[in-house]
Amino acid sequence: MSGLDTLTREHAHELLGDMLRIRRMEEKCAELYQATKIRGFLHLYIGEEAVAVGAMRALRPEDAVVATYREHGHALVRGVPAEKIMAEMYGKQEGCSRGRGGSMHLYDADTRFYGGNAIVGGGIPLAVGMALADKMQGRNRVTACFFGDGAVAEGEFHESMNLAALWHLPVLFCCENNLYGMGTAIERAQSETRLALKAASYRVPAWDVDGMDVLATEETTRRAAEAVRAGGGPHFVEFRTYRFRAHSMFDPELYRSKEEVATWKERDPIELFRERLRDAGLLTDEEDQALEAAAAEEVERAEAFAEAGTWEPVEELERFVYSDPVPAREVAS
Amino acid sequence: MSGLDTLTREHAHELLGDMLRIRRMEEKCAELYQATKIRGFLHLYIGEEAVAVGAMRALRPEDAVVATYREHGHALVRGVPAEKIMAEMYGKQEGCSRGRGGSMHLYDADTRFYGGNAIVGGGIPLAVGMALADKMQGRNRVTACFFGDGAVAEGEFHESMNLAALWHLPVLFCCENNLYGMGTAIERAQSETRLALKAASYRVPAWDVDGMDVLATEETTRRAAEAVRAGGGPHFVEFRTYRFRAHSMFDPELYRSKEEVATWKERDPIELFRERLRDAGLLTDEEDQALEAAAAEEVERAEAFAEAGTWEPVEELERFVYSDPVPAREVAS
Amino acid sequence: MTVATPNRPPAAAASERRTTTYREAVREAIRAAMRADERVFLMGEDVGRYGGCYAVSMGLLEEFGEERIRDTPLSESAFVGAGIGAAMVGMRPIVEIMTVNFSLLALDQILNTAATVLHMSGGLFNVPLVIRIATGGGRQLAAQHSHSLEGWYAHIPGIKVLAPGSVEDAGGMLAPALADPDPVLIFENALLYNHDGPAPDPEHPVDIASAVVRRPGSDVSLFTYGGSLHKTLEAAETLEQEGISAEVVDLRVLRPLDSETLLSSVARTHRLVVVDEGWKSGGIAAEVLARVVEHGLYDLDAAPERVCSAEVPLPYAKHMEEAALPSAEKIVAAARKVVGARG
Amino acid sequence: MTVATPNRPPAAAASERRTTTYREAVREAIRAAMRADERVFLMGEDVGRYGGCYAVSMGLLEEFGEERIRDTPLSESAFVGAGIGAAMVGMRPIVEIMTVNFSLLALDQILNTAATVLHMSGGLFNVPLVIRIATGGGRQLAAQHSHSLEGWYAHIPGIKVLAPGSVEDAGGMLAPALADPDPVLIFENALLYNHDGPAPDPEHPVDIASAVVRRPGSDVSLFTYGGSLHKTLEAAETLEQEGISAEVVDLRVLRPLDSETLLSSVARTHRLVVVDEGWKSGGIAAEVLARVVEHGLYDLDAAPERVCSAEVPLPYAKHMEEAALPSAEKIVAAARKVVGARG
Ligand SMILES: Cc1ncc(C[n+]2csc(CCOP(=O)(O)OP(=O)(O)O)c2C)c(N)n1
Ligand SMILES: Cc1ncc(C[n+]2csc(CCOP(=O)(O)OP(=O)(O)O)c2C)c(N)n1
Ligand SMILES: [Mg+2]
Ligand SMILES: [Mg+2]
Repeated sequence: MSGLDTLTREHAHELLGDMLRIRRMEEKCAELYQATKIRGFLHLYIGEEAVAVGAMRALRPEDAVVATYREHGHALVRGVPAEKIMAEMYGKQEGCSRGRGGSMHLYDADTRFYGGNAIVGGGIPLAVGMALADKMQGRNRVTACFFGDGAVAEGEFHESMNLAALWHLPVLFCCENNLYGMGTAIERAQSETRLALKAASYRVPAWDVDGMDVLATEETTRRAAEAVRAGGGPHFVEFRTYRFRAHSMFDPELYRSKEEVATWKERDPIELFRERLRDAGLLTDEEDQALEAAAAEEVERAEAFAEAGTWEPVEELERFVYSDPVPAREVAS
Repeated sequence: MSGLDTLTREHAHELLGDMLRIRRMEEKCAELYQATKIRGFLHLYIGEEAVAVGAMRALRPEDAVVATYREHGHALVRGVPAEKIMAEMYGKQEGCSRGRGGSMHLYDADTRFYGGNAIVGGGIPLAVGMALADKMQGRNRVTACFFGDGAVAEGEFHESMNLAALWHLPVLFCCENNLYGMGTAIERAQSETRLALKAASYRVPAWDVDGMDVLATEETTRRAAEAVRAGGGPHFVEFRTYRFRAHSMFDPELYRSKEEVATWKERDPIELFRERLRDAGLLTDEEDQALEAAAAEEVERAEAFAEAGTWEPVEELERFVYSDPVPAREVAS
Repeated sequence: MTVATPNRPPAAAASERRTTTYREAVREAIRAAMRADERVFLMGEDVGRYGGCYAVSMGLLEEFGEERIRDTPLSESAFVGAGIGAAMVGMRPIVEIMTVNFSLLALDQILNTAATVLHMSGGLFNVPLVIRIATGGGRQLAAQHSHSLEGWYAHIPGIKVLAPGSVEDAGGMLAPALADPDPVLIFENALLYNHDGPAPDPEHPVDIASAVVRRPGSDVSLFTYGGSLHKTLEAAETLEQEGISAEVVDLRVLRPLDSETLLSSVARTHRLVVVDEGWKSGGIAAEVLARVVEHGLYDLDAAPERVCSAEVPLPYAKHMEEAALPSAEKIVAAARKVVGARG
Repeated sequence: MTVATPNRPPAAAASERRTTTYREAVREAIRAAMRADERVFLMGEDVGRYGGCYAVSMGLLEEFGEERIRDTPLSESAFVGAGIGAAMVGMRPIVEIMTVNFSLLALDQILNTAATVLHMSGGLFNVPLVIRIATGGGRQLAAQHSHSLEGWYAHIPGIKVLAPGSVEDAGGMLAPALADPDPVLIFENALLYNHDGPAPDPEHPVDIASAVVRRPGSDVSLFTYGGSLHKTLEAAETLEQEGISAEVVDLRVLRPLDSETLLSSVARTHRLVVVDEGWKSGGIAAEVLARVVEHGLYDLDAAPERVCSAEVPLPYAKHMEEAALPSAEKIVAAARKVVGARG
């Protein structure tokens, strides 16, 4: 575990607070799913919060983020307003994707958040292309691409790693290894489970890190991101983490034991960090409660906003199949 | 270079003879292409003969072979009659694929030759499936899959390596690294050009060998094939070779220098082996001439057979889109 | 008026048979096929331990073991290609692709190899492969999980494309598909998995060559298949009450298309509506209209209509998705229009 | 009789313009676009050092360098996806896919992302990407290099599909495609690369929204595009000598289809033959017939005909391949048939 020596109180509280924001928002999402306010597929990130929270802090506003369908946490800590995220899950037009994408397809231009991609591995080539554009236009930006252990089996992962390395592109490959791809354990999906070795076969520097330790994820991602920013070409970080909840709301979880889940829950990234901060005298009960209160308040605001949201008129159904006569907004080049 | 110590005269002559058979047949093909007897794309194997000749000797009749569009040599030394190969290139119905496949799609059931695949990388998953069938049915057979250095960039290579290793399947991956994929040098296509390292990232044992030394290709392939046959799971062999001719008949070869080609031609697998046999007293002028004569005679026979061949009636055009009422022949399971 | 039916002995009347669900019917068909033939195996993502994304294969791992109920990594192109290879050397694989959108990752193997190798090899190597693919919208899964590409796949020579809309067909089509020497794609509309209906009759395997009249009628023909079958039957009921007698024909087999049954229906009713959950332009409905105008132009008393999905990536929001999909109301409206049109 | 033409000032009469080849026209268009806009770059297999599989980009590497004339490894899915990503953040990539059969490896990126992201993101991110794909048969390249899938691609909402059949369009369509904010696929029939004709007129960019009447006529409409355009014009000549006046309409834009121009031609001639090198079932010709029967049923005096490729993987042998492809003779025979048919 990375040390607390240099950690400021403020920084510590931000990290804990962000993890709590994700946790509380997603607990609410699960509740709202049962209440049928949210529909379709809902993939919760609960248990993995330290990854997105640590990683996002290593990125700058001008960087780009490409994520998967398990991206609520990434969107939230990247800066997409909770209101817009929740409204999206409600299918309201005030949602970040107008209610057209739902849980799996969160998009946001202000924070350069490029989805919300629900084809496993499908977002990886996009990240390569964004990094290529930056390189060709001489912009010093990083494109961070999140994907799971399951995605590593897809051909697109392989083709993209090779392209990024061959062309020395500023891509930060963030592999969230939660040990399962849906119901398939990594040992049943990968002949070589040490994913860092994959990166090596493309000459891509690889790091692996305890994904339950938010200080470690932040520090590792920052080093990797700086290496990319410094012109070091693509880097790969494997975050070792675990999904506490079912894959989606339809998953009976036949493929793993209650004991295994329980053991991992003992390494809950939030509780671990909370304890460490308390022990180090960096967190008082009051401060803790304040963070919880802030998270709760944000969730409430988000829910109220979503509830108050409106439905996109069906007349708009065919709008944006192609751009409006005035081209759709583009991220500044 | 592998030694001659254990090499019998007969064995030596077979190897040299087979290389000559390929060389002479393809020289004729080039001639017939100019004479417009052969059309479409024609990819010559000239310069790479030691790979197919050495590798095929390591296989048994019950094994399967999956090759690419540059497969004349593989088909010939695997045992597909030269007549049927040449007739195929003429588009005659006496051809091994009825004249429907041409140069890129040679097929033969008797020798378990499964193409002739012209989608780069497309044959690799097939080989995995054939090996899976053998494993499930308890047949101790090897499926040898040939592909080029260019194919290594395709996602299907990656997915297939993983599947074969994960399921411990009897696949022999034979990578013919001739340093170019069409006009693209391997350094411009692969971030890591030591292809054996790719295999390692799937836990697949890898070997590399001088593809210009027919004794080395035979010995290496035999060891690898035996390891597969012994239940060792998939193995990977990289054959370092070079294409003496253009990629296809349309290639102006702007991407490599005459000097480079000339240097490689000094390592012509046929001349190298011929010299070694002479020096070792394993080849007399008479024997050499006899081998040349046999090769020439075979080519003549093949050409005559193709010339005498007939055109498939156009009424048959739609036949075999689906199997005839009596199912099309299958290779015995 | 004669009702076109597949020419085989009539199956035991549906009423005499137990009811089951579409999901159960598929599962039982897989089970029966695997018991009957050791060359048959099921391969795909999460078909084993997870029990199948839509719980179709739940319980099969326990009976047949992991060799024959084979979980795969996320490698659509390679495991579909592996199914092709295994089929070429004597196995009878059933490959499951979780959702039709993901099948695009395997389309090279399906079109360039599975559909092609028999013809390209001059008849040497056939590919007795079955690929099952979940398809269709209506579940708020948005634009990367909801499309209906089965009609689009029907463009490809060398494969057969089945789209069971009834529980009987869902279960009954697998055995003949496995018996077929060539690649057969079976598209299962995921919304149907919970539907129940009469179980397949083992004595009378479904034929996979013909369309079938689900409901005879005389004023207008409603052609459809798969997920739209029930909406169309519902529309026919409504039309009945308005005194419009609608004939509902279930295409069932999208390739090869059973033109004969379709043309004979139009020859009886002289009016046509085609209902298809796929996108309109260039979908299966277009092919149906093309065949009718080529071979039955003078049978038409009115311009035919297509009720298809709006040409949009399916949106998440319920009201927007519903607006994009065919519905009984839309079918009724289209039928009224063609019946009302000048004759 | 009025001839439908794109509503734009008439281009300089072809006669006044220099002639060039289809290949040259495409190359010059790429060159011009790259000189005009530094965001434009060309990416694909062997577009650089090799000069392009069909020599289209020969010489461009020397002028623009390897950053902008970018050779890629064999990774269709990744480099097409990279093109999408680059387009989303401000570049204007031209991605070349060597042969349409290989494009299937990238279809997931094309359909699930390029065609979808704008709608799925609620209008936030558009994809100004151009993909050039060589298509078509007739070169004895057999079943994995010869198909014509452009009409099939036209099924996909969110993309535009162009199929230039003339030298002018081959060169003239690139600039408007690059100016388009959404993904545009341009299918170049490889047999046309050596054709020559009047060069594009920079003053009058080709519009990429409408079909165009290539030859006015009054007895029968012949609709076609791309590689079949010249066969169809040849057929029209032959028919002329038989006293049959054939109107040849070049679809040019397969998505969105210009129904108006097509329907107005049929309204004039009352007879229709659609010529398309794609497979017949479910191809673009089916969509054309469907629109005509939906909107122009009473304009038809005879059942229309489709002249398409035989539904087979294209064989290598010349005589077999020719038997599988549309030809002037087949078009003439079909036209005679529809003209002879009862009115
Ligand atoms: C190409 C593709 N194949 C299959 C699926 C279905 N699917 C959705 S998530 C998932 C598991 C992905 O696992 P992983 O990449 O480890 O991400 P995680 O869900 O564990 O975060 C699967 C199989 C899909 N969405 N896309
Ligand atoms: C999927 C696919 N992409 C592109 C091509 C065009 N093509 C044919 S051969 C070739 C180069 C392949 O190189 P390699 O794998 O090294 O084999 P080699 O020709 O050197 O034997 C290319 C790009 C193809 N046939 N298939
Ligand atoms: Mg995972
Ligand atoms: Mg090579």
